[in-house]
Amino acid sequence: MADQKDAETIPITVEFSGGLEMLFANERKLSLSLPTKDKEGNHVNVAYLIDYLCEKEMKDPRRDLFVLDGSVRPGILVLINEADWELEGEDKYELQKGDNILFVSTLHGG
Amino acid sequence: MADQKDAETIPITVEFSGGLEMLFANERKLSLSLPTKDKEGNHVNVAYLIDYLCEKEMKDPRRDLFVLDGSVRPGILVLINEADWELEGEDKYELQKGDNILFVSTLHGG
Amino acid sequence: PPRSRWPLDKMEYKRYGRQLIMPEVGLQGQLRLKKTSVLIVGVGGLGCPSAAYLVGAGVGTVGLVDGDTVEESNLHRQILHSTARVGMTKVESAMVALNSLNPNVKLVPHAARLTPDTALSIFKDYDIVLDCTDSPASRYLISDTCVLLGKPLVSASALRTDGQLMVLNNPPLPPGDAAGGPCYRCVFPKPPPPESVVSCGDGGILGPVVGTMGVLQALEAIKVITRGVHSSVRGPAEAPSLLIFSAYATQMFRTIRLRTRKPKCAACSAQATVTPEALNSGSLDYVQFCGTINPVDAL
Amino acid sequence: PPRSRWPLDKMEYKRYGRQLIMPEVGLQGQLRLKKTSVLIVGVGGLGCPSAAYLVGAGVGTVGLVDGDTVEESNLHRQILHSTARVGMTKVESAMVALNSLNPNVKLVPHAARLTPDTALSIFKDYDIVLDCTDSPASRYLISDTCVLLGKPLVSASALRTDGQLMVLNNPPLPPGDAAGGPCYRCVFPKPPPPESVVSCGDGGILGPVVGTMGVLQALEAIKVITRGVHSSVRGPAEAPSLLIFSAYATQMFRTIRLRTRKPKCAACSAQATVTPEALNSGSLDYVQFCGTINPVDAL
Ligand SMILES: [Zn+2]
Ligand SMILES: [Zn+2]
Repeated sequence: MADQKDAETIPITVEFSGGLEMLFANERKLSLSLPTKDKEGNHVNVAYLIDYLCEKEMKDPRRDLFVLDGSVRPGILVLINEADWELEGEDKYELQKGDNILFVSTLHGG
Repeated sequence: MADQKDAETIPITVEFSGGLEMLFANERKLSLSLPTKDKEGNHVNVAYLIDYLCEKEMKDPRRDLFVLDGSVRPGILVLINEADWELEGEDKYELQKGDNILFVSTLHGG
Repeated sequence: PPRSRWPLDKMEYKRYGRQLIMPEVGLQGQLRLKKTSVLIVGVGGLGCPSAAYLVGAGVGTVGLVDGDTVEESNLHRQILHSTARVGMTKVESAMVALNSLNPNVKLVPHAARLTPDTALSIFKDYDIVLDCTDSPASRYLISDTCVLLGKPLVSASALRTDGQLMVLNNPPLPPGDAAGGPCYRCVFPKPPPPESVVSCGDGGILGPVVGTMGVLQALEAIKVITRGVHSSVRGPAEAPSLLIFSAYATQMFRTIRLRTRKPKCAACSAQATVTPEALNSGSLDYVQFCGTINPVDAL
Repeated sequence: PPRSRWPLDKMEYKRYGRQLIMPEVGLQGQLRLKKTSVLIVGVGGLGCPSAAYLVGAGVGTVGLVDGDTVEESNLHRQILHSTARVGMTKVESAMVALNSLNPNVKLVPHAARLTPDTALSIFKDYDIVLDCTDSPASRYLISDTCVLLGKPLVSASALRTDGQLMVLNNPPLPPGDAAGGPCYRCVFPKPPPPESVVSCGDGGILGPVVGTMGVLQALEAIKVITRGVHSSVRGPAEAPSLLIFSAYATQMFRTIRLRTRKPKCAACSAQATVTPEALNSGSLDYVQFCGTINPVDAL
C-alpha cells in the first residue's frame, strides 16, 4: 500500500502565454504528472513546479528569462485555475489533481 | 435509502446569451437543482430541462420565442459544457451534476 | 520587366515589416496575402473594421458589396465613413478611406444589394468571403454561394452588447465531402422565426462590440489566408467553433465547439438541394424562406 | 440661449440613436459620455482604434498624447493614419481622421512624449485614461499618475499574436483605501528585466491583434463612463480581471481574476512612496527603474 501511494502522481496542465512558450520549444500547453511528494516528503507545490519546469521542460538555456532569485522573474503572472496566484498562496500553493497553472509574460507593445 | 435517493437533485448551471436572457427576467445565469428522475422514472435530460425552463423560469409570455414544435425554436443553439448539443445527443442528453447548459440565440445584426 | 530577385518591393518590406518578421506570416504568408482576393459583403459596423485591417495587411484585392448609403446614425460604429460623406454609397465612401490607408490594394466596388441572381457571378472571382451583413436571408444566401463555389467564409454578427463569430466551410471541400467544414445551414438548418429577429436599428448596438467582431473577422481571414486557402499541404483546419462575445458578462468571450458537416445538410451534403441551377433560376427565395419581420413582436 | 427641453440636440439623437436606445447606455449614459474627457496616451496600434470608437460614441473631449510621427511601417495596424500623412505627427494625423468621423468631439493635442514632469499637469484635466503605449517605463508612469490623481485607467498591450487588457484603479479611490481597484504596481510590483522586454518593432505584431485590444479598450472605457466614473451611486465595480488574448490558441480569450490592491503597494497603499512631489522632483526615474534593453538578448 505504501509503495502504491508513493507511486501516485498528480496530473496537471501547465500553459504558457505572452511569449513564454518560446522558452518551452513553442509548446503552449504541457500535460504533466508530478509526484505527490518532494524529496523532503512535503506535498508538491508551485515552487516545486517552477523548479521542475526549469530542470525538465525548459529547452532554452536562458533560465533568467523565467526564474530570478528563486521564483518567477518580475513581469510573469502565475495563474492558478484562472486566478492570480496571490489569491491562492503564491508558490506555497499545494498542487491538486487537474489543476491548471498558467504562466503569462506581460506584454508592452502597442 | 430509496427515499433519500428520490430526494437527490442534480445541480446544474443554465446560461442565456444573444438576447435570450430577456425572456428570463434579464438573468444571464441560473443555478438550478433538478430532480434526478422525471415522472416516468427516467433520468432527466435536456428535453426535460427545456420543459422545466418554460414552466418554472420563463417570465415572458412569448413561449414561441424559446420553444416551437416541442423543442427549442430554430435559431437557438444549445451548448452542453461548451459543445454543440449535436455532439452530445441533443435533447436526449442525460444531465449530470455540474453540467453547464448554454442557450444562445443567433444574432443577425452587423 | 526583368523579374526581381526580391519577391516583394522595398516599399512592401517597409510597410509590412512588422507582420513579415513573425513566423505565423513570414515572406510566404505575405505573398499569399498579396495574391489573395477577399470579398466583404456589407460595409457597415462589421465590414468597416474588417476592411481596414485587411487592406492594412496588404491583401491583393478587396471587393466591397453594399447597396446602402452612409447615414449619420451609422457613424458611431462604421468608422471608415465620415460626416462629410453622409449620402454617398457606403462602397464609395469606404473606398476613399481604404485607398488613403493603403493605395497598393486593388479595391473592387459592387455597389448594390446582394441577390441570388448576382451572388455566384460576384463571388466566383474571390478566394475568401466575409459575411458582414445584417439579415438571416443574406446569411443563408452567402453561405450557400460559398459552398457552391468552394470558398471559405468568415461570418460574424452583433446586436446590442453581444457578438458571434464563426469560420465556415473551412476547408472548403465540395458538397458531399464530410471532411469539409460545416456551413451556415449545418449549424442552423432552419431560419429563426421572423418575430425573433431583431435588427441593430430596432435593438441598438454598441460601436466597439460590433467593431471587435469585425476586427476578429479580419484576423480569422488572415489566419486562413496565410496558412494557404487552397494549399493541399496546409495543416488541418482548426476544429469548427463559435466565438461568443458578451460585453457585460464577467467572462466576455467563450469558445464553443461546433458540429462537423451535417449528413443531410441542404447545401453541403451529398443530398444537397441547393445547386447553382436552383440559385440562378430564382427557385431559392431567401426572403420568403426567412419570412418577414413584424417589428411590433420582435424580441 | 434658453435651455432646451431636450437634453441633446436633434442631431445627437440621430447620430447616437443606435446606442441611446440600449438600456446599458440610455439618455443618462449618453449625457455622461458627452461630459467626459478621455486621455489616450499613445496614438499607435492601440490608440488608433480606441480613439475611433470613443470619438464615434460621442465622448465630449478626447486628448491625444504621442511624440512620434507617422511611418509607413505603422500603417498595417494604425488605421487612423494614412499614406499621405507619413511624416506628420501621429497626434495631428489622428485628429484629421477623428474630426472627419465626428466633428462634435473636442480634440486636444499633446504632441510630445509623456514624461514624469508633464504627466500630472496633462492628466489632471481628464476623467479617465487609456494606456496605449509600448514600454514598461511609460506603463508605470501612467499608472502612478492615475493613482495620484484618482483616474481610472484602461491598460492594454499587444505583441506578435498576443494581447492583454486590464481596467486598473477602478474605482479610483485615494491611496490607502483598500476598496479602490488595484494599480499596475499592485499587479507588477517590479519591472521585468530589460532583456525580457520585446517591442513590436523587434517581435512583430499582427494588425488585428493589436486592433482588437484597442477596440476593447474603447469598450471598457464606455462601460466605466456610462456607469458613472465618479458617481457615488454607481453599482460595485467589476472584480479586477485580466483579459488574455492569443490569436492562435484554440481558446482565443481567457479572463483571469486579479488580486485586489496590494497592502504594501508603492503607489496605491497607505505606505505609498510615489507622491506628487516625488514625481515632480524627478526623483522617480522610470527609465532607470525599468533598465535599458539589450536587443541582442531580448526574448
Ligand atoms: Zn452544410
Ligand atoms: Zn497599487
